[in-house]
Amino acid sequence: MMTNTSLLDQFPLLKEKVRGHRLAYLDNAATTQKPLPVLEEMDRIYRTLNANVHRGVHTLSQQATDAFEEARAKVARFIKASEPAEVIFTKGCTESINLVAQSWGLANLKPGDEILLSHGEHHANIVPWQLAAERCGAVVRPIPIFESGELDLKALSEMVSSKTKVVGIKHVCNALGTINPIAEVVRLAHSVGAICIVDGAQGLAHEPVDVQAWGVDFYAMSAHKTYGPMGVGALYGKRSLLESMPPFMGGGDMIRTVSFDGTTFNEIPNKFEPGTPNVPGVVGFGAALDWLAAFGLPQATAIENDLADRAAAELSSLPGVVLRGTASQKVGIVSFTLDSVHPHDIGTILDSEGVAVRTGHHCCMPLMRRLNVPATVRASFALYNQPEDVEALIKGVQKVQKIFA
Amino acid sequence: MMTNTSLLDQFPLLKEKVRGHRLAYLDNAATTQKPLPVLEEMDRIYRTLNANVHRGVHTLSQQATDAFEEARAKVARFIKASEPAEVIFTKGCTESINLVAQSWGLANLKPGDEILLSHGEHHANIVPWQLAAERCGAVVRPIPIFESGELDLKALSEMVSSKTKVVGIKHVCNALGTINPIAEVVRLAHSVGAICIVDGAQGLAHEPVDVQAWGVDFYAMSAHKTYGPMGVGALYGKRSLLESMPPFMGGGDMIRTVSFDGTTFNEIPNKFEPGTPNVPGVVGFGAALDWLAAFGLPQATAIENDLADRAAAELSSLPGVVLRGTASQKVGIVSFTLDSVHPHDIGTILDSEGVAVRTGHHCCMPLMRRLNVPATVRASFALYNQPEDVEALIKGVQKVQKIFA
Amino acid sequence: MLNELYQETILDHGRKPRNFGLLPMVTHCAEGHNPLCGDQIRVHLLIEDDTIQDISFEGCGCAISLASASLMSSAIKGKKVGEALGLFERFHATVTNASDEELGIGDLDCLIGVRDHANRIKCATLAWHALKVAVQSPVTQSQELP
Amino acid sequence: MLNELYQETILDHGRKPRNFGLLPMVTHCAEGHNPLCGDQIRVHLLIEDDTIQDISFEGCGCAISLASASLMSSAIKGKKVGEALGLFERFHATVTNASDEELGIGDLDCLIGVRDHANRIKCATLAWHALKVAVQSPVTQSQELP
Ligand SMILES: Cc1ncc(COP(=O)(O)O)c(C=O)c1O
Ligand SMILES: Cc1ncc(COP(=O)(O)O)c(C=O)c1O
Repeated sequence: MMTNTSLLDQFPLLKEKVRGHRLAYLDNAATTQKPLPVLEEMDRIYRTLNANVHRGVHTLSQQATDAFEEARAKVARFIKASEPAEVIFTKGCTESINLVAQSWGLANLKPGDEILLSHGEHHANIVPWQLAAERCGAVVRPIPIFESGELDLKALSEMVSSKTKVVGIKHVCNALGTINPIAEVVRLAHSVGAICIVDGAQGLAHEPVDVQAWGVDFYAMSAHKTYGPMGVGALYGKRSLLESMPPFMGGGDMIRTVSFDGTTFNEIPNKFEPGTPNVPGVVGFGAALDWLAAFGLPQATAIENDLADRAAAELSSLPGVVLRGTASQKVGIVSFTLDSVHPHDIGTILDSEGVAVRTGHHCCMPLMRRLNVPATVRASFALYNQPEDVEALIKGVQKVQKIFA
Repeated sequence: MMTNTSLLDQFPLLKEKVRGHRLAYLDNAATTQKPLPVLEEMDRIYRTLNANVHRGVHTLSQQATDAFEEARAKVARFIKASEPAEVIFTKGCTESINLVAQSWGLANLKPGDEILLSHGEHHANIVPWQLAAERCGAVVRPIPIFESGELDLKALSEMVSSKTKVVGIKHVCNALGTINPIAEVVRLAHSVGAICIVDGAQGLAHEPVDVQAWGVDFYAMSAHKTYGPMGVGALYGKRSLLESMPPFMGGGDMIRTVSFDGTTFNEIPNKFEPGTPNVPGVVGFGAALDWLAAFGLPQATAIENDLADRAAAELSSLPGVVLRGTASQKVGIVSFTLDSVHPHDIGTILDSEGVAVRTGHHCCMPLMRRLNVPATVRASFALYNQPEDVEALIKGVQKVQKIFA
Repeated sequence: MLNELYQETILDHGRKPRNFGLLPMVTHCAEGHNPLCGDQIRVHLLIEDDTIQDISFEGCGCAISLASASLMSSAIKGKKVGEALGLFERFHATVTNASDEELGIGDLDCLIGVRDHANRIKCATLAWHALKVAVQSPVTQSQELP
Repeated sequence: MLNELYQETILDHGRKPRNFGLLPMVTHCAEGHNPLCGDQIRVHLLIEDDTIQDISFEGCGCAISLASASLMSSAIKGKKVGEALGLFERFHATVTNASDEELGIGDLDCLIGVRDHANRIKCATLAWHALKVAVQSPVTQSQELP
């Protein structure tokens, strides 16, 4: 296995103690820690060129605008979009998906239209569509998944029809780690003229993204799950779609002219970015992608998968542990339950040992119901995790077993 | 005049040189600089308790949640809301207003209903209402203002009727500095059963806010105009209204239960805060309000008004200068035009002297048309500005006059 | 710290909750729900003469919420409604650190350890919240047999 | 730096723009708009034999955009359409720093100073953008007399 110990200097929090123990931060799917270069870049923006963008004639404003637009180009390159204007900055993946559901959705959905979402979707890719469907008389239907967490592609191929208008799928499952076959899903969606929206919240930091090769129509992202700051996300959309869509929110910068008799809108991406954007956050997002690319996505994945594999192997040898999500294509996420001990109790006991995991439904209630569990314990790995983190996790679970013996 | 020179140590950017000159930052209405205590507080969050909120069973997540909710309480106290749950965090004032227009608006507006907005509103408090009105068949009508920038209260009292559903007004005008008579506007709105939404973007940092005393229904804010970070804002709403409103965006945390058969929503404020929030940003917002309160709002206003008064007096003694916005109640904003020189050219020449001002329509195109100017030059003051900034402004305008003589 | 939370009493009540199941006769009932961990607790009451003559609960949840429901049911059976609600107030104050008072009622004190786990306070109070709603929610005949 | 931008030639063209107003005969026309400063420039063309026989512009704007429109109109009057568009490409490359070439055409070079003011490049190219749209926008009789 490759070593990444020297990295820890870039993550001050990972050296802190929690409840008297070395912190084993295994809640990376909730949010990753941010490396110092990203924090320092944001601080630099605030300290040396803090200004509003686009609207200013003065030097600071121009510098801020340049930094902001450079970050847009970085995101576009990272996901292989054909041009920066196809990247809209938002406050997070959730807003990105809501933008599509409300702007594209309300303009295009008609009574009887179908929105197909995988049964495993995060609430962020279910609820916005339910809200839009309710307004338009469209219907939301789940695409079946297997117990392993894998999508039932055959079922999807039988579900798609001329009624299908949207197919929604997450790139990577936050609860189980499954990597979904995006290219195939896009192909099936397009075969009936539907759009395909991919929830990339868990994909960006762990899997290569190529929106053009896949032909995906929308790809939604969060910076904070990709070593970047909180409060920033992005939406990739194909130019032709974005251009055809009405604005989502109204305000400054998204307009060309405003009068009480009528208003005309700006071009993309500005049409979808009203108001003062989060300049340091967006620049921090760009810095995080640079940092990740410099580390190397394949290296990161190798580290994460290795640790997750070890954890899975050791956990499954413990009595009563059931691993949840056993797809063949997975990122470094290990979800499990323990016979007769509620995940929440496991979480508290692990916390008391310095092990930070997530327990609960992971914002995937329909998936939990599909798996017939109220909740799971999830350990999710990032490129800075260490073998000691796995050891602490295993020791913690053994302690749970002792307490509840 | 009180002195505030020692403050400058807290604002590193104000000591930088721009185009070889000392920076005179007079674009504070666009965004203020952020004091070091605010930057350091955000950095502290990232370095010591970076975690997702609300959903975590582990210690870091709990600490992050506590810090986040404490900031909510700070905002509530600052604007004198009756409880923290009436404060919804958004990405900025623009999103806050869109939330109201789309959630309250689409649920309550009917064909023929009237939305009355002051002729001076920022696009952020016009366009969202136009978008909502178009969907609902409602009508947006401008409330006349005087050449001075003051609202024509008499006209408003004659316009309100049983058709009026919304009255929108900015607390303080970003283009001219006018302080609007909020209590009176609320009274007129309520007299016909309409709600009153106040755009507080320019109010929060300069004028005392008392949402309960005014009885205002919604008050929208941006942190970045109040010495806080970019990418964060808030919406105050009365509990009864917020509770009656459908969600704006869907996703994690805003739900109680999700299934493909139907979804139930969480209580306020969570109902309106789907997805991972900007924890460090929100905490930074709270820190900025603490910092401002410690400095003292009356002290801040005294400094700003004194500088603005000097600037206005000196400018108006220059040939060809016309001051725009001459209301009796004003914050420290000076807007002006110069006979036969376009504001954009003035801005470029001032920039070359290190003076950062805003030139343009200030996202108030209807107001510009009302004043019959294409644009103005705006110098907006903050509590850290110095007499030298006024001197640089005046010298710069004199230089413009020499070049264009 | 942790040992204080997962004590034998709690583990025991969590494993073998008292008063679990349905009641032959119910006058009041309500459900509490904690979306964070998916806990769901339904409290059934038989209130006569302003007194909780009988109580039971159903549901699923973590050890803390089940133990708390079990401990609550044992503590308030036979008490006046007002007394039971007063006890909730004291219990709430204690687990949220608002009060230092020991409760001295049944085994309720063994839940005090939840203080150090702010994110578990909802678990420890879920059944109590359901109780509070239940005493104001008389059931009609049709609701009794759903 | 600044002196390079606000030179006498620019100030002169800004104050007294050449070819300002309407034309007796127009074959093509289009409008450019810069929302940042509210500049609005309408370019009128008389194109015959693929040649810009006559040109005028109207509008309001800052000194840079007016001077640029005026300088453009002087530079391209009498030129082939293709030549004029080629000139725009070279002009654009020069003011955006993509090229170091001097243009050597009329007084166009005096706008080079805009390089150091990235936020003014739109002003300096507004009329040119309108020109580019105009050559593809033939006017009908009814459009001629609005
Ligand atoms: C009066 C007014 N309203 C609304 C806004 C929009 O605020 P933001 O851009 O922070 O969303 C601004 C700032 O540009 C403003 O000055
Ligand atoms: C798969 C998935 N989709 C969407 C989201 C929502 O992202 P955010 O909370 O950053 O908006 C998350 C994160 O919780 C996620 O894991």
